[in-house]
Amino acid sequence: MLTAAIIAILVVMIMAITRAIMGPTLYDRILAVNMFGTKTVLLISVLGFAMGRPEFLDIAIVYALINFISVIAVLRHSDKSIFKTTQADKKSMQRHS
Amino acid sequence: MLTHLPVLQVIVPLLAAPLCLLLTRSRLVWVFTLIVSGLAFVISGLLLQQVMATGTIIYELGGWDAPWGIEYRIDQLNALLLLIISGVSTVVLMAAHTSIRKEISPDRHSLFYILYLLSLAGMLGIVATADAFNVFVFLEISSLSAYALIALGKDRRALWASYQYLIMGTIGATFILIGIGLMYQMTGTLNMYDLSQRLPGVENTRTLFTAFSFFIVGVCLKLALFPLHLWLPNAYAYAPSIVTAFFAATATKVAIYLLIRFTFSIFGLSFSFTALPLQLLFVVLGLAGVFVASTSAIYQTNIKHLFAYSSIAQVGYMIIGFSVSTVTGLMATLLHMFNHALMKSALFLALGAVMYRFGSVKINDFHGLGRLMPYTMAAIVVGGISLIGVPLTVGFISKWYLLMALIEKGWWPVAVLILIGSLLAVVYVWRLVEVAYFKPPVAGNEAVKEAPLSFLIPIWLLVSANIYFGIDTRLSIQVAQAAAHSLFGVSP
Amino acid sequence: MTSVFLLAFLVVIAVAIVRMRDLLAVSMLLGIYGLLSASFFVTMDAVDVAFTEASVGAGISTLLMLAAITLTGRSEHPTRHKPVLALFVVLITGCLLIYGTLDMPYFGSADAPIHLHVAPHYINNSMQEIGIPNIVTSVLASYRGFDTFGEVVVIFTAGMGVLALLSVVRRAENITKIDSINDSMHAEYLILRIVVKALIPFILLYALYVQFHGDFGPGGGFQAGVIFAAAIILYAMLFGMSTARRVINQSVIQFFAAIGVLLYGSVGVVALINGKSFLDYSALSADPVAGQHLGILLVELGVGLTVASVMVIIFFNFEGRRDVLQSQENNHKGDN
Amino acid sequence: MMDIIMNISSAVFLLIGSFLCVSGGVGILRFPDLFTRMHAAGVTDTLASAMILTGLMLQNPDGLVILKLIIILLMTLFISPTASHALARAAMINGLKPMLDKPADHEGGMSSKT
Amino acid sequence: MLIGLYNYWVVVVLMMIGFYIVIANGNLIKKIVGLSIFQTSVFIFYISMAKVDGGTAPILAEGIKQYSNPLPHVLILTAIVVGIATTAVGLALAVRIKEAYGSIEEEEIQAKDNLDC
Repeated sequence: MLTAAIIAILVVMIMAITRAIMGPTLYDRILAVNMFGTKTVLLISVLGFAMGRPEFLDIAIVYALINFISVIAVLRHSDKSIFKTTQADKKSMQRHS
Repeated sequence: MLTHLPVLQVIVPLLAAPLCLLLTRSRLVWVFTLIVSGLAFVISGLLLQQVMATGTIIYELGGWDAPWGIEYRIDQLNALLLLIISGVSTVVLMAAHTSIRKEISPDRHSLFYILYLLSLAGMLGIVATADAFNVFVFLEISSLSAYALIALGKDRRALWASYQYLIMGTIGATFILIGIGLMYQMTGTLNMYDLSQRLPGVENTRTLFTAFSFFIVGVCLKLALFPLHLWLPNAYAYAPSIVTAFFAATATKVAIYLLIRFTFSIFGLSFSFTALPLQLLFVVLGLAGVFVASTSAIYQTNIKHLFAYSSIAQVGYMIIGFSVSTVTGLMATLLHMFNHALMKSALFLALGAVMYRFGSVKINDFHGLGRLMPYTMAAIVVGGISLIGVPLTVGFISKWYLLMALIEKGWWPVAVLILIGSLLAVVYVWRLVEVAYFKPPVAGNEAVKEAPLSFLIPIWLLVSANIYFGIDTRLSIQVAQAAAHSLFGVSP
Repeated sequence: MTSVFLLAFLVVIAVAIVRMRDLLAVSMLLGIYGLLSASFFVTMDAVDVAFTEASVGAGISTLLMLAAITLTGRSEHPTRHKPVLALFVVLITGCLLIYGTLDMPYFGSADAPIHLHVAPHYINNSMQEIGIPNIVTSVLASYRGFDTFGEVVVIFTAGMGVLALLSVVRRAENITKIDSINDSMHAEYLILRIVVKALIPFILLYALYVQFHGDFGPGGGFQAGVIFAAAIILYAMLFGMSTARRVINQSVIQFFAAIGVLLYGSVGVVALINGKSFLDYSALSADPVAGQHLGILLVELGVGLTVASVMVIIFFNFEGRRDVLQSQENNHKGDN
Repeated sequence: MMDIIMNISSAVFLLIGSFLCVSGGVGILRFPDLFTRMHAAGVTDTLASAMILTGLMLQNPDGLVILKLIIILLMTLFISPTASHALARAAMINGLKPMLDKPADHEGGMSSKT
Repeated sequence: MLIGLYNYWVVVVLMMIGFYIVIANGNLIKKIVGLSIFQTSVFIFYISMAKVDGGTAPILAEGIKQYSNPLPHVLILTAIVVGIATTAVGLALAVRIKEAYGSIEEEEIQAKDNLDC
């Protein structure tokens, strides 16, 4: 069962990476990174069990924390002018949707 | 306490750096830094004496035996380098308080001293250690502090120069890291002595060849060998004068030390010079460096640039001596490292004095300098003569040995080319002498006074060392000879 | 098997980074790169490294990238010249490396030289000589303790370097202004603030756990320091720099950074005074193993102190630069 | 007996979790605009994590491990919605508008299918 | 052979991508990103060396016979710290360059420098 979970998580990771690369807006990328982070937390937890040393869950906790902090960091800066949706963003948005 | 000298050499400046942060007044920090650096100088002197008397000193850090723990191993070569670095650092520091008052904003003075000490400690650490990975760690200490120190220069180009240095330096360090990793992969050890014992067993593998190539390229980036030298001129030209004087005399020397240490004591002579066509490569690059850099030096208007290019040329000489790969050749390299440190620190410190009075070191500022600042200019002239290699200066001694080595080996054309290269040095030094003594000062500069004593004392200390070691060569030649012999003796 | 996939992901991300022109997107992808390589380290059994890489590669370095990008601008100009030379150099280097791997022992083989020479000593003897289960910690803090000392100094150097580059002399800010900023932020980040306020004590507690649990599991001074700093940075981000600066004084934090290095160094110096060599912890106590324990504890504490304070110094100075820029711009507008 | 029940229930939890995971992944790829994608990611993330972590808890009776898993679970429950909230807010403020009912010729109408 | 060295080759590719970004890109921040990728890939290389088939994390526990090699882990812990230190100083320099030159593109800075001379 652990294998199934690992495969599922890896598949979702591929999807998240695709979204992170495709964009089109910055917020899609942030979303993808956040999702990728939570999936990494799960992956590490499951891997710990699969490798027979579940006591290493500490790492997963750190991942969850760091993931949160980096998302907050991005959003905290979002009142800066450089975060405004740019012309390029709008163009690529139209192209994609 | 005497048995702990090897480690004290490094940790005294290393621990002094955070202590500086606790002191408040800038003058106090300067005095403290000077004392610490002087202490390091004394320690290195004692170490050299001890090594010459008893041979290699081994010090095990943390009390763990060698391949498991880290050890320090001081032989003649390290001891000589330690002496050069701590000596130059101490003399240069004497002028620091006066110099940085004009070049660095007051709120950064104590940071300057902290970074200076860290850089000093990093270089000493690279030289003293006998552990390949420890080299990398201390390399990064000295480089990181160097980037910050260079960026403290008041010109905005200092920032850009520092950034370029950071990129090149980090690429170099990462290459060295890859080299060390591959070596470790093949032998399972990081200790230099242990490596030298185990490497012959895997001598014919392609991995070791790659490890060696990466290491060589990484080190050549750090030592600014000819095609990889582009970061150096700007970094030296726009850094604060004190920093330039210190780095020009020491930073490239440390890289050359690494080159010598790894090729001779670790990879071994036979491997190093057969795996890659190192002899041919280094002779060609060295000569190209001498000619290209000396020619560029002639056309510079910023005198710091001029001497920075001359540094690249001098590195060329050292590399040529290295590539001869005989005892005499290596001796010439070591002597030139020692001598070049003396010349360049004197020259750049004198330029610091000019900077102090004029605020820049453009060639225009040198018009009539012979009358305005006679002592400073005289120091520059002596330094320049030494750079050319005129008898009775240190420059002569090392060039002489280099020529001897080349002739011994039968490389006549190289010897001739080196002599021609020295003529180029005559050209750029003469340019300075000409404007300084035969042209009147530029309008507005007539009132400039001689540099303050805090500059003149260290400058003339270095200049007299230039002359002293040019006449009484016993110490330098004895140490260089012992080091060269031991390197050839140790290598399998 | 998982590791193969992770490596493939890494390549995809790296290629995407090459092609991406939007620097914010690049920093996001770099965060993913960090997380991925950390997951890879877990599959390679390097739990301590994974711990560090997660907090550094995905955490702190993303934060720094963001801080820098918001100061320098978001988009990268397309390069006009064709980087043929660069490609050539890279190809040569790559081919040389591939050539070099050909004689390497196969991946995972137990009889590679590195598993036979020095490492077995650590695995077999560290329990008797040092007495803690985490071999990585014993090697890090004791066998190769001097490397770690160097590492602490490197991070201290970085802190001083950033201070030298970015620090600004600031006047005391008036309290009403801080309060007004505070109020405006309060409305904006209400929910985040509540959640973060609830989380921060636990984060700090967790950092302490990591600090002192490093002997038995993954963790240690460096990781703890980063987590501790992350908590403070989180606070500073949501409650404003000026509030954070009031809570955490700049000179005090610099003092702590120095103290960490000095603590590490003084453990070594005590050994020197007791007649043993530098960093020989067995000099700290009559029983060598107990001495090792005490030494590792103190040393890790020093690492944690320095790392936490330097991370905070670096972040605060980046953010402080922003205030300067803003006030410069405002003055500029005022002049016109 | 107890073992078998634990194993089976753990497997069930893990499977449900995996399925939710994948469905969230499909959502983040296929949905038309940021806000719907966020919906897909946010909802499944929390539940999938909860399921998988519960499944893992049932696999191991060790107290400390369960405690750590509970901590991770609690953190996910706290953090995931908060992050989604902040993200949506920031996107709105910076000029990204959700795709509401658009003319049928536009692909935006897809959101009604789900 | 293909399986035995596959990991190393992928890591070499990663390293070279990082290296390419450093030397081919003109944007200062992007260069530092490249450096970071380059260094991280070298870390991956080291850690790959440490893996032993059938081994587990080098934390002593009962009933485990085969551990992976702890020494590369220690080296890389140190190297990661060095990496972040370099990144921090590099970014700080980039910020200062932006303030001084108004740009973080290599070509523009070089052009402005040439004007200064």
